[in-house]
Amino acid sequence: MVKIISAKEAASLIKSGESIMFGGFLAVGSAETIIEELKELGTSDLEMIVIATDYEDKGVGILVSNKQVSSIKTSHIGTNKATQNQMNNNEIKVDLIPQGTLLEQIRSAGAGLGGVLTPTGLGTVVAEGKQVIEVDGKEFLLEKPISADFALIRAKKADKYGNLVYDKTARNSNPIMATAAKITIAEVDEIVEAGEIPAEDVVTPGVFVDYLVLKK
Amino acid sequence: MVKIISAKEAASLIKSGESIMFGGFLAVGSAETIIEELKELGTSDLEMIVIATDYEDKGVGILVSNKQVSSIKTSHIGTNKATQNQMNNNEIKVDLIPQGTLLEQIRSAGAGLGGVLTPTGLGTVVAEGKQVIEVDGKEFLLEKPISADFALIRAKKADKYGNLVYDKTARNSNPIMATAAKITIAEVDEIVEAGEIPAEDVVTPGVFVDYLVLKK
Amino acid sequence: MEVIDKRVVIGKRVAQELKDGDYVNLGIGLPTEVANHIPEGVRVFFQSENGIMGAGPAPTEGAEDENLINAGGGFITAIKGASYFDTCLSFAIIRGGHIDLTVLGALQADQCGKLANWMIPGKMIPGMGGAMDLVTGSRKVIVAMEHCDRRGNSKILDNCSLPLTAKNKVNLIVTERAVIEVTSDGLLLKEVAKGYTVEDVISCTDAKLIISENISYF
Amino acid sequence: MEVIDKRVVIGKRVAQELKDGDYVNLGIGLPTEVANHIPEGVRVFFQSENGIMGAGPAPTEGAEDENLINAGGGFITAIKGASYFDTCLSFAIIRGGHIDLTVLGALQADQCGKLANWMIPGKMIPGMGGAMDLVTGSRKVIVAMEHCDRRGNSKILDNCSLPLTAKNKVNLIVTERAVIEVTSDGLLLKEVAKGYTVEDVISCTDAKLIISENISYF
Repeated sequence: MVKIISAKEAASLIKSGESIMFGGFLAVGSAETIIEELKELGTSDLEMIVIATDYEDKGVGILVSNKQVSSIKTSHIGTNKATQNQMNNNEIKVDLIPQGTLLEQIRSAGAGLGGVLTPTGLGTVVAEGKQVIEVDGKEFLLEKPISADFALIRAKKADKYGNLVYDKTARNSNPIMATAAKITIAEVDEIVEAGEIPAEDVVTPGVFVDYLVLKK
Repeated sequence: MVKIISAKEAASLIKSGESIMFGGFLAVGSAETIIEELKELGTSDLEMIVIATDYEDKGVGILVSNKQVSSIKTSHIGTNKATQNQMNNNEIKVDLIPQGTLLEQIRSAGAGLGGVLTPTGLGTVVAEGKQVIEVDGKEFLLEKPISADFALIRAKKADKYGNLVYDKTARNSNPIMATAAKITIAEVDEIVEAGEIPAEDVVTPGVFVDYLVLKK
Repeated sequence: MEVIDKRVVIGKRVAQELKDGDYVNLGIGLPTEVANHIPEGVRVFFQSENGIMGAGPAPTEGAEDENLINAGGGFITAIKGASYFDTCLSFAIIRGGHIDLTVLGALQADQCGKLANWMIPGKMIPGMGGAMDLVTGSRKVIVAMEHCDRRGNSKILDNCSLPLTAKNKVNLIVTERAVIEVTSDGLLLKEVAKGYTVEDVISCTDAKLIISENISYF
Repeated sequence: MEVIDKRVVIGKRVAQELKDGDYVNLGIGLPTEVANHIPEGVRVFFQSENGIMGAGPAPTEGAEDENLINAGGGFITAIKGASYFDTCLSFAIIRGGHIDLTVLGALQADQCGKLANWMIPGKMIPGMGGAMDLVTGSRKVIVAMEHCDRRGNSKILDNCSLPLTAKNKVNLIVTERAVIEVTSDGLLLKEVAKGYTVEDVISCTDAKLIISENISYF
């Protein structure tokens, strides 16, 4: 059952060298408070999985700028020069993955699948080293699941069973990442009693959520 | 853009021999009115894709009882003796598919994937004739996409752009099937103006919906 | 023992396996009895694979909602804090290892921990429904079934003769006569129901049983 | 011609391709100009791949919502009848062929209809973001870009030299000087912008062009 903890406690659960999926896109829908605590703690050598590395001083970019990250799986680093510089200096390993593929790989892990076949990336550098599988005369790339030790996600509201709803485009990768980590921590603006979120409106059922953190 | 038509017009779009995904489970969340019109029209030789064949006199079972169906992809026929009898008499071809697999196959078609790898069915008759693919030392079955000419789904409410919301467990397979057919027709209890369904609450975006039918 | 009594004995014993906070899927038929015997102080969440987490008890007569059913087609209610989702997400929850415990009925279970529960060739083919995914994906699987079939033949065999539901192992077999754990060495008889002896269980079980040194009675 | 004027010329011409009821994805940068020139009587739905269908124009100053942005990170509004969804469903919409038209910028396009738009090795590697999925999955793809780069070199080549975005073909290339259709025979010059001649376009284009017998001017 879901437990309510502080942002500092949440950050303390994560050890150096562990992998983290960060919900959010361009610092919208990010678990800001927990990210700040991670910066404070200085947890290092993190493996980051995120749609984009945001900005140097916002979102997950804060942890990149602070040199706490050793590898990143992402689809876009164009808004964050720190990522690009550290990549060019070989301080950080960056796997660039088409955004739709990255999300399907994360979903696969959460849904107990061994991967998916996608046409995206065929005939490009993305296909290098990957298995090509033909299905009914069409070729596809086999893309494997991506899971993580932690998912740090951000929602608008949670009830005490961990059911979550999101705000506008701050939903983004959060519902998918919530399914795919050993431990999922949701930073939320508000925690309400069970039953206060109508059952129809729940986007992420509490079964996926381990900890709730109230945003500062 | 979505068009509003009658149940009779909807049923008339479907020709004998075509394939139809039917949303619903045990006659809950079924496009009842359109199914009745299909019975009326006597469209025959239909290929049915459905989670379960419901009851002899309810849900999609009506079309089975009326001998309008030549093949079925489903996970369960235990509640409908007509399906079992016609199968035993070789009047109808039935592919039994694990429910989770069937839904992933439908999702794959809707999401432009070439299929998924699932552990479900390994070591059982389900695996017969299927490709086994090893990913990081674990075996999976390759399950291919399932699409259809039509998806007949049922929702609680639509707005004029085709955005849909569902009622309780009547949601079931409807949102997935809505994505995977050439033409998707939604039977709904109510049609409201655009904007009357809050953007956060939409479960099936109108982009997946071609026609709306008001339930009788 | 009457069928109804057997159900209660089995349901009560399986319910002892529930842990506070567990997410649980109860199969159709016999396993639903488990919900009537949840230990005090334990709160669990019941999933029904058609698309609800937080299924509640059957409604009182007249209060049924035609759009609120479980995977067996029976009317249910929803607890406060329940959620609805599509069946594809429901099976993502199941196959993805997010369900703590699945309780299923079976036609046969065997000494390797395999089970068969979805067809009798030439006789009855209801289909596997969600059973294959549930056995494949759940963290723990309990088979809850009568020890013998209607003709008195053991349903616990050396090897299932009917088509399998999954190659994955079940963890525990609970009948009205015994609790049997599936171990890497084989079937371990751990508990015997009151009114039966270890010898009774051995004599009505086709599969080879390892007998625990500390048999308890339930 | 000023950059701003080029954008307007390109945006206006691409907008002529919009059909009533189309679901459209406009890439980052130049393609967003298209939204300012939607023909009268045409209603289209704009998707932004982070998770909205029904994106509306930028908000007035002070009315920005920090949780409502497009794929370029810019503040947007939502039209009446918009919907929000997660990014995975957003790409299911894209890859699944549910988007009628995608308009993307490019670094290069070639006579085979291939395009390159996500990296310049050793110089700039922003990443592909959603571009590979958009080109792979959309029913129709238009490249909207300036005809030449800042040094005056043609961006329309016999073969792209930069890493490709997809092996799928784009359908149409629209620049401030020309409208070029990708056909199975090669690049077909169909329209020339006012102020330019067919010869102007040929001379500033590296790729071989087939000249339509009915050139029109836009």
